Amino acid sequence: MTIFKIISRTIPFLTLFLMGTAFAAEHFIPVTSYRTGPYGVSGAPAANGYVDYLKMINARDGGVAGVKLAWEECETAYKPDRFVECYERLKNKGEAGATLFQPLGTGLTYSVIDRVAKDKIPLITMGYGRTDASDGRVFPWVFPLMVNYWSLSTAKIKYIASLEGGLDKLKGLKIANVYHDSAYGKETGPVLKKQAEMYGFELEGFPVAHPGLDQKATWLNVRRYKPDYVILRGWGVMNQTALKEAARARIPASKIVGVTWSCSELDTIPAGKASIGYTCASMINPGTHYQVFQDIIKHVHDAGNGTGPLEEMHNQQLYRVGVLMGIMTVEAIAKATEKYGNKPMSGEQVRWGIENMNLDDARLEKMGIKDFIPNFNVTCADHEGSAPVKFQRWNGKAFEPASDWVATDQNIVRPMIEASAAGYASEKSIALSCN
Amino acid sequence: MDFWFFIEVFVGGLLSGVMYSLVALGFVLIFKASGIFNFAQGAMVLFAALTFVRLLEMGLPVLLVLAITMGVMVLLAIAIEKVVLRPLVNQDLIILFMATIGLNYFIEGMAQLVWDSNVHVLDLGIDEYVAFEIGDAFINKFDVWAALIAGGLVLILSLFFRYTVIGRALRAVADDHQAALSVGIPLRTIWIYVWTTAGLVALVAGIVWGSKLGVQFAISAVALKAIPVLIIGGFTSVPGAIIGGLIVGCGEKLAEVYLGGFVGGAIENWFPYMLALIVLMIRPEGLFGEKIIERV
Amino acid sequence: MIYREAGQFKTTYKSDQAILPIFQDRIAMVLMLLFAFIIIPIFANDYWLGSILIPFLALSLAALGLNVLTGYAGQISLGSAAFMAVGAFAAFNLQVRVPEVPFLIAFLWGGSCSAAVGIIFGLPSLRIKGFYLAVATLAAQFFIEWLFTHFDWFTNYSTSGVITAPPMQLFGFAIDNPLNKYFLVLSIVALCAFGVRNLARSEIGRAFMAVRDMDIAAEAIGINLMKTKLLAFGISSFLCGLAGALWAYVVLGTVEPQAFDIARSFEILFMIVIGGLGSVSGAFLGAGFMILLPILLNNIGSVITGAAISTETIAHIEYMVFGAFIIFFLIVEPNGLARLWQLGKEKLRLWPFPY
Amino acid sequence: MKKQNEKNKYSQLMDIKNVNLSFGGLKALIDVDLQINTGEILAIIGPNGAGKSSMLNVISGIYIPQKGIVKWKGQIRKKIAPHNIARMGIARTFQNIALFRGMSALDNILTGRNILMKRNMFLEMLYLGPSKNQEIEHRKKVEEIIDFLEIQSIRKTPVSRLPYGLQKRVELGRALALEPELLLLDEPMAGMNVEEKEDMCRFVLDVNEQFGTTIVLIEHDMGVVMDISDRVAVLDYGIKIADGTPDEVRSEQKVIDAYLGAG
Repeated sequence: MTIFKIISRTIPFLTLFLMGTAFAAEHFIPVTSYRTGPYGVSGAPAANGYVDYLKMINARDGGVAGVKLAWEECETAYKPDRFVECYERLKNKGEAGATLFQPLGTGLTYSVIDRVAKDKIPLITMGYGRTDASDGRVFPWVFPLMVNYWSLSTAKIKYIASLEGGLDKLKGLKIANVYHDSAYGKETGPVLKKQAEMYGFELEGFPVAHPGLDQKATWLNVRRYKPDYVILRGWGVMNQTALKEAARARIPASKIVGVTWSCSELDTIPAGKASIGYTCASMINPGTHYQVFQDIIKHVHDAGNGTGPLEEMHNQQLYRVGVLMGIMTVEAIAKATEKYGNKPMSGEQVRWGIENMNLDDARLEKMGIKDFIPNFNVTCADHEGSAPVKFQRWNGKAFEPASDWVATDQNIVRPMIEASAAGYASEKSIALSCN
Repeated sequence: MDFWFFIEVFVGGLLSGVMYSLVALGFVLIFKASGIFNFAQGAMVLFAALTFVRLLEMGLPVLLVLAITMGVMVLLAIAIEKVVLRPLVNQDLIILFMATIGLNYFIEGMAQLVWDSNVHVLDLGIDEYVAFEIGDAFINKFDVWAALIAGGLVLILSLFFRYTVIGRALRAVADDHQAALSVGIPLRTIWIYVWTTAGLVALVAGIVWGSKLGVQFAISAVALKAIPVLIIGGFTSVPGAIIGGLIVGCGEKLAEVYLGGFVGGAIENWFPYMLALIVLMIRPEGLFGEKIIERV
Repeated sequence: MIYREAGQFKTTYKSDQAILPIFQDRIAMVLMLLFAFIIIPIFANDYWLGSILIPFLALSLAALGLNVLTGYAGQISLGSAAFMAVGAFAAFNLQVRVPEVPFLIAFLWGGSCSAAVGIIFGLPSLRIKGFYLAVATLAAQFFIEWLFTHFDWFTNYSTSGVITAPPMQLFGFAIDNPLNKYFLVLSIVALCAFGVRNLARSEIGRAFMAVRDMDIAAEAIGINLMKTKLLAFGISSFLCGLAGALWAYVVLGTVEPQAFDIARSFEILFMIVIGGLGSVSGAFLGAGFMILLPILLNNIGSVITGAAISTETIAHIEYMVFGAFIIFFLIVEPNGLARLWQLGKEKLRLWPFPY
Repeated sequence: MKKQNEKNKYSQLMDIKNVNLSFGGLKALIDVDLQINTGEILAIIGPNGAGKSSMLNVISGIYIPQKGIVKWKGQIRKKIAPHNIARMGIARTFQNIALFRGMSALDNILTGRNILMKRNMFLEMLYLGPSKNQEIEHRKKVEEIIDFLEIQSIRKTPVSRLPYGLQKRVELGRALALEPELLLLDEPMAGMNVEEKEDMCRFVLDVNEQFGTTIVLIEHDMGVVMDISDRVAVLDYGIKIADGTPDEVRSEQKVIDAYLGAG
């Protein structure tokens, strides 16, 4: 029974874990991932990218400011309760405690929002999470960096407009919003409605029952609606099925615009030629020609300790998103050390780091990610930084840029966010503040 | 237009119904012969499909791959009989049901451990985007193929049950364990046969669903789609699985398209169960299930 | 020698009918309660209280609820999570609409609503039996999940469909840290367990078991099947609803309908079967198994990841080990951990003179 | 329990007039008349498929005859829900044992007392006051039955572990727990060895004497039937071919033919 061998081998470690270990002087980074279950497909490459980047930093720079990075991975299976367990298990590890968490899931984020405020550990949620947390005055510990759901949605409409030749051309267009019938899927409803009113286009929502293995009915409905454009707000196996059914319903892929989480090879490849010409919004630029990837190959994969297979880097958008997560984590820590000195950073210090990140071209150049991501900066009030969005087109083999960096429309989003956040603040009786 | 649209929805429903039947068949086989509700059927579909596609990716010829995969499923069946069923022989059915739950976790883990948890494209060489046009309705070629495969499978199975020794043996067991034993059919071999057959059905289902969704963990979820089919068709009837599938497929599509709008859509998950429930209220043993007789 | 009933003569039926007729069992129970209420709070850290013990207790309660229905009354249900959801959302909505209501009342309200829903979906049980009945409950599962995801009223129009439980006040005393949350959950669960145990050994319990074991005979001795089954559904769903409320308020603090999906229902069913059908301790043992084992495996995993094995492999091995354990236990003792425990006691009773 | 003799002020507990019962085409009972006199032991015999069990189910009210009337204590009996039969004072045992396998002998018999108990969910949950007292008081009654059937030693044993004979005894106990006026026994001695049968006979007679319970039993063992029953009714192919004291029936030509014919 090898199981028992493993167990017996690990009892000592286990007791250590129960007693609480003695820590080396390292920045401790909890890595919560989901590699199993129906979403494991998406979770694994992201986690691999994240960890590969951390490995690379240790190998290339010997950590941040001379202090090594240490991390521990914890399987959440994309379930809030499992994530909370991981969070509680890892939050006090490391000499200065956990630096920051990246839940990688909206439901997961919600389950710790109150906890991080109490434990003073920042939460980075890039492209997902609680939208109105972008208001840093109400949510000092939560950072939906770059783009939240609503901002992204405004960018999408702008992109469609650009295809049509200007926002004024939106008038009278019919746009179908095909979404995963869940909290996540429904979230952009309000902002889309608002835009529909503003620009005078017609909007119709089409929910897809989870997990969306068979969407014939939905797409027949979409076809009957005869939309000019389809917004695909899917997740997991739903996306590729959607693309296929769309093709069967004779809706050209070029008319379908996906969101960040419908924007990976996992969605396009299985759909085969049905997805050629499909565009989707992303926080990053496609391709792996950036310095950072060369470094990962050189210092991690060539050294033979890549977390996943190397191909992932080239054919997994989510791997590259994972790298982006790593970049943000490390940058936040780096910024914090500038202020607090070269020692393991605590959550509180890292929070300052995130809030004072300034990703201008010079900085991005230095990090080897120039043009991989746009430059943006976070302030105490604006925890999003409202970075512009890159639209990518699937050409049948790879994603290629389909647009320039498209700015989001904060005039629409910001008021909505502040209103929503204010509601939360009064409910929890939080005093708006920017220290 | 709207008439043709209705036709399209209707036929589309029938065709996806057949897809559900494919999965339901696996359940029926095992339940018919041993009264066990095999919770692990979904996992078996996943495992079979993964094995098939991964071997294919290694560049082996299709037929060889098919043969190997079948072999694997046989081995799996034997292993299950030896390790799980034999120690639990003549336990309550609920216990065996539970065992299959354990089995489910194990196979799911194993499938992804041995192969991997990525999405794999499985191309049967059928162009999915060609459709026969009847009036204004598109009837998708791929779906028709799937339907044909399923139909063929059912035909083979019924012939198998009717005309082969093993088939008759299975029927005997289904009717009465004691009787089967008394005419000298060892229950263990029977079980191996049953689980093998179920495994092969799982393979077919896996291939068809896999080429539709891409082979990945999520296809183990098709099992949930099969349950209402079983209920309506009856746990013990092979043709029932098909009819049930058609009813469910049709019902849910029509409901989604024509009723969904009124309640905000996405009713496909629960509608089949409500449908099944209605059927049960009228016929507690399903349309084709054997009548439950209680003697006082 | 320690565990002996010899010499304990029951002189009255009263003492023989007592909840724990054997002296040592009473001692053990007292010690266990002491342990749960005093020792654990003293020694356990927030991690153990907050993210292991509290979820464990909450799910034990759900398992207890299902055990009333499936274990005692013999009606299989795959909708437990849905009933939990009803409890959680009903409690939440009551407090949102009527803020004055103290949360304990809200919990009871949640339980009651869940009970009502349970009875409605239990109606088919009068006609449908066995696995076929499971469908009725599956219908409940999917329908209710859909209902809560789909109609924003239930989530009080929160943009993301996630509800956040209002803070809990008990007699002006805030329940906000793991410790007093633990006490709250523990007291509720202990109370329910006590109630179910009593129910099981009195008239209603016997009626349940009669229906489970031989419904025709039960009818022949005058037991009304309909009333009995519906009562079972009611009590069971009440407990599940209560557990759901605890899950939303105490365990996570925020909850979305997806937290009560079909997977959760199955999880709860597995708990009672692995733990032992028709026994109170079974619910707890099963919950322990289903909750602690994966976490334990994950801990072990995260420790040996350092070695050559990749995290992904570990994750899959966890799955396999978990499945293997279930089968292993079924083979060792088909009637669940509770029965295993009983056998242990019987052995102990003879010890040290087995013959 | 002894008081029952006074309760039975009817000389005829049940009066069944030309009852017809058929399942689809198959006629189970044809124009059968049968009286059940208070306090007697009536045996219904006949070859297999003669309609004995059907008769029993008509008496107990599970089957409603298509034709004919059933009088219970002088009133014509309407259709009744199965669970109300027991409340009418009719208890029964089953041909193939129908005990609650998951419970101990004690609990099985206690369950028989359920209809005599008051239901109060909350008190039962707390095991308080009336609920507790009724448990104890009914336990006393049950102990009387246990003593009567001489099964003290197996009180706490799960019935599934008991030998066949004892299971039959427990089932009898469960029926007695209802304190019935009419007790229906469906082949109480089937598959028993000689001394088990003797015990069972004794119990049947004692029940009849001590509690004054009227007993209707179906039995194949002629010896037993002739020994214990006051009256014997013989069915053959759904028709009552004889009815009288054991001796009368024994000498009845039709009966002899029927039995010779049957085997």
